[in-house]
Amino acid sequence: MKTLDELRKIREKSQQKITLGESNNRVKIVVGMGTSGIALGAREVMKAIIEEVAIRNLTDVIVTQTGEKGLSSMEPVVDVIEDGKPTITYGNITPEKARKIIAEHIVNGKIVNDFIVTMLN
Amino acid sequence: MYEDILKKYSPEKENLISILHDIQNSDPQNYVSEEAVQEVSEYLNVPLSHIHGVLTFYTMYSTKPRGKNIIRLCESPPCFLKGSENILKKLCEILNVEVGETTEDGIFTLELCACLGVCGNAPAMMINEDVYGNLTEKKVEQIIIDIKGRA
Amino acid sequence: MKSKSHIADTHKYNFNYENRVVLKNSGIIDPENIEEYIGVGGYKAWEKVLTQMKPMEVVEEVKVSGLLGRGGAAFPAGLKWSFTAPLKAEQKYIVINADEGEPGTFKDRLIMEGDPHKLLEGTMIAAYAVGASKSYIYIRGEYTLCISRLKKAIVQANEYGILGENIFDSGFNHEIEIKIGAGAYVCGEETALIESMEGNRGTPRSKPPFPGVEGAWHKPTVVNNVETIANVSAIINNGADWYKTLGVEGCYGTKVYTIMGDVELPGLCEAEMGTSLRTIINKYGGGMKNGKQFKAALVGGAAGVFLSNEMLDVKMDFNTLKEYEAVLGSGAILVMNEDVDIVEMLWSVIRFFRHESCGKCNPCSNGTTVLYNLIDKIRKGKGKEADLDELIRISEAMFLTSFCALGQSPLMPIKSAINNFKEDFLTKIK
Amino acid sequence: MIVYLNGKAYEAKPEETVLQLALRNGIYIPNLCFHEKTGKAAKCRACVVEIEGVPGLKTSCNLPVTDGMEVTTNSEKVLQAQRMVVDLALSSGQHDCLSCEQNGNCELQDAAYYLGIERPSFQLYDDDYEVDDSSEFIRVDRSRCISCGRCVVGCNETVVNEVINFGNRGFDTKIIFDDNLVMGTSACVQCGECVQLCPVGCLIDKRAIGSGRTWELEKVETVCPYCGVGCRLEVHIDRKQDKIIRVTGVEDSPTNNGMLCVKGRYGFDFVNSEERLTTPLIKENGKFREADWDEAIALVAGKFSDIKKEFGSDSIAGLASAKVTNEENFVFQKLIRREVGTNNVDHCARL
Repeated sequence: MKTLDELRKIREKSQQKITLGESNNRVKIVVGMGTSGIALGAREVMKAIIEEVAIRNLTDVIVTQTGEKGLSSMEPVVDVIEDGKPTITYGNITPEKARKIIAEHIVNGKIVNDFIVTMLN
Repeated sequence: MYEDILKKYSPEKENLISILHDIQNSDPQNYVSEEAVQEVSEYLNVPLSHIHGVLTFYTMYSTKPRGKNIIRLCESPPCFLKGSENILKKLCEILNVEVGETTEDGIFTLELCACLGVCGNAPAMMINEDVYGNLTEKKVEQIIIDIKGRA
Repeated sequence: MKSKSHIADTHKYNFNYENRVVLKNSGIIDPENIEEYIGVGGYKAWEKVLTQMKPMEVVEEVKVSGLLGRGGAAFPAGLKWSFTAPLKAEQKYIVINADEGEPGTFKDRLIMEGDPHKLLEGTMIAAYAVGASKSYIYIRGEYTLCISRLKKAIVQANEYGILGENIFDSGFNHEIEIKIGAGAYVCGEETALIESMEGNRGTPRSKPPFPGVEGAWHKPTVVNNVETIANVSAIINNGADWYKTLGVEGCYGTKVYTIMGDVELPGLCEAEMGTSLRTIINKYGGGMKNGKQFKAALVGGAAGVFLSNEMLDVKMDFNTLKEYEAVLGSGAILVMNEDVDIVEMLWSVIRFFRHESCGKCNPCSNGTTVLYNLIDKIRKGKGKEADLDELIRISEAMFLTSFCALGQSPLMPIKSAINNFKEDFLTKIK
Repeated sequence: MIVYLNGKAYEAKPEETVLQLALRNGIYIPNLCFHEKTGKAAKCRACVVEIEGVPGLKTSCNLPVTDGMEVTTNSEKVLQAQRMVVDLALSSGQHDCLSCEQNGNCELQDAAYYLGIERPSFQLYDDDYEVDDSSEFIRVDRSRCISCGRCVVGCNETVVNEVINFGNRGFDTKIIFDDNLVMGTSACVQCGECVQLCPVGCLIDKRAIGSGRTWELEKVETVCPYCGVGCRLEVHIDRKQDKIIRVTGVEDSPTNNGMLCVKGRYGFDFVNSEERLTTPLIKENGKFREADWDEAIALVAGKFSDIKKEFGSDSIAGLASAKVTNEENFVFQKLIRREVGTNNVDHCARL
């Protein structure tokens, strides 16, 4: 049970979390886990990302899920969010592609052009 | 026999549809048996004929034993446009069944269904609770092989 | 896929986030984490109505916004609420129609999977407005992910005290329960849905009495579609005047159009009411797949219309389409290219109706079978030209006499297919 | 309140529907699913009419009358729609009137006749329905079912036996018994309410089949001879054979409202039974001989008087049959109490 004040505090706090503001996380990876995404392998993609992050011991990376953006033909979809940089949305991701994104984009800071669906400031 | 399911619900008719879902899901042959109908009828104090009427109205239920895995291929216009008929042909061929039938090994029952709401990835089908999209003849063959391997 | 490189080159698929109202958070926040919803301003509108507004003010705000029901019938939501709100009854209900079954429609699924709390918030506001202490969300059984996400969301909302007894000391109590369908298109009809919720065969009831006066368990019941309700929190937060800046005169706000078929990028877009078919296909659907020519679009699902290229620039909103004897329905847009045979598509549409007719009334259950037999004959090359008139004559009689909208629906696709694509039929007949 | 039907004014009762008003005034509107007892189902859709100022057509069976309402029941638009609706119903099954028991008493036949439909326009019937002959008194021929729902409402809400419901969906909708059993093994008690409500030849009195055309039978109203409830019934008699063909309940009877039990409706075989006694018999030297009533009554009265004189009134007791009416029972207890002089009187209280 929360009071209205507590609710407002949660609102402020989580607002910052989404933009990575105060947290120690450098990168947020978001996997689209709607029915279409899952139907085309989002669960496997999510698994691969979590594994890869663990193997590489990337402590400043947080992995979460979201629903569908609506571009069914590009599922599974993965967002990479970094503070101060455009949010990159990758599409048609497979576990292999996901590992490549971690290796190139997350670790080396090189955006994987071939998989990009859109880039948003 | 079904007490564990029944006791989760208050004995009111409004719970009938959920109860029937649970009973069907708990049955290895994916159907609602006569014994179950009898027990539900007594628990909810609802006539047998009412339960049978409900069971046969909704397409997700079966009053006959089915396979372990229910394949429900969408045949609605968006999937039809994207070639669901060919997928159906392929499924019938590799499973060696007609629509509504269960494979000899009891692993699959092939059914058709109305729109599953994944039309952006048509043609689509559901196997049990999992949705599969952008189906091709090759892809369904692989899906069937994979599930058979797990069976 | 040829298209991929094209997209990657520009790095710009238009997700259209800036125009989104109901899908603002879907695909962005974690739907299983209430704090993320709260973080993007969620439950602000709920706080506002509880602390600053009287129920009738909420009804009024929604009424003024002109919000139309998004289930297909486009009935003004505020007006619907205003029938039930003043009624004195020991119990009233809100029922959310999440039985999205119109072929080609998956907007409600995205809302429920991607932003379940938005639906809950809208539901609670509706409940507060009409004075309902209990709401039901009726979800089709096939939408398993929606069911589990909404169940989680309800548990979280209860834990946070957003739902439950005496919410934030306002004295208002509310409970939300999920009801599950089991495979029946007709349950999208509000009275059939109520029957199903009560544990019966999902066949429609006579109207009047309308559910707003006598609905679930004979109590006043407001039935709203998911997309309709998903608009409510934004209207409360930003006001009816803001809402009316979106869309076109008489049809305000955005519409979620689902776009599929022979386009490069099938999926869904939320755009202002009145966006043209051409824009939807080209801007959001990525254009025609493999450079093929556009031939037809089935708009509004199976109960919709086959539109030809003459309609590409017509505004896609409820009122404008009505002027053209067309419908927007659920907003589903199935695009067909030059290779598609409309006879085959109509056959598929009629087969759908035959399968989904509930069997309650005679003209629909027998009529859909007669229609199917006729179109099947034409499809197999055994038809004659008079059969086309017969299709229209029978579906017109069904329109006039059927119990509910299901039996009235085949007329639209049949008439539009035959009128706009007669050549396809004549080729089969020859 | 005044309601106009085809331009003519009629006085309407506030609670009634347009169909009720029309039928009450002898204006026929085709209708297949409506029945006073099972109510306004609005399922068959044959009763559509036009209302001035209202777009489209409305079913009259569930349309309440309003003051000044102008109803048209016979415009070309209405008749055309009714024709299609009835044609569809007629096309949906095997409605071959020639051999149908319901011929002459069939509401579908009446509607088709009124609308001038000679034969069904569509071929919808596929003959995979088997006639269910499993029960004692009722034949179920689903090929003639038009899914009007009267039997379902009758079974569940009027007699509350809760045996019949609809099964399946759409065109395949059919009536089912219990968990889809044949009628004979279901919990059906053969009260025959469904038969009485069926507007067509789907539910039929089995023993009446082929034994007499409805228009050749004389209908005689009487009171049920079984228990003391006093259900009013109508006996359908073939005078040529002097035989009861069927029994139906009288719909406007306040005692039974058309309902009967299995005995009242089907237990009439005793009437023509070979074993039925129609003359009194007197046993002499261990053998029965026929007698007339005067002789028999005189003999019994004499014997009773002797017994009463010798052993006292209380040595005699009277036991009446539950088959007789209350009035007859009253007379009987008077006889025992006043003439015999004892309170030893009872009633078998069951059949």
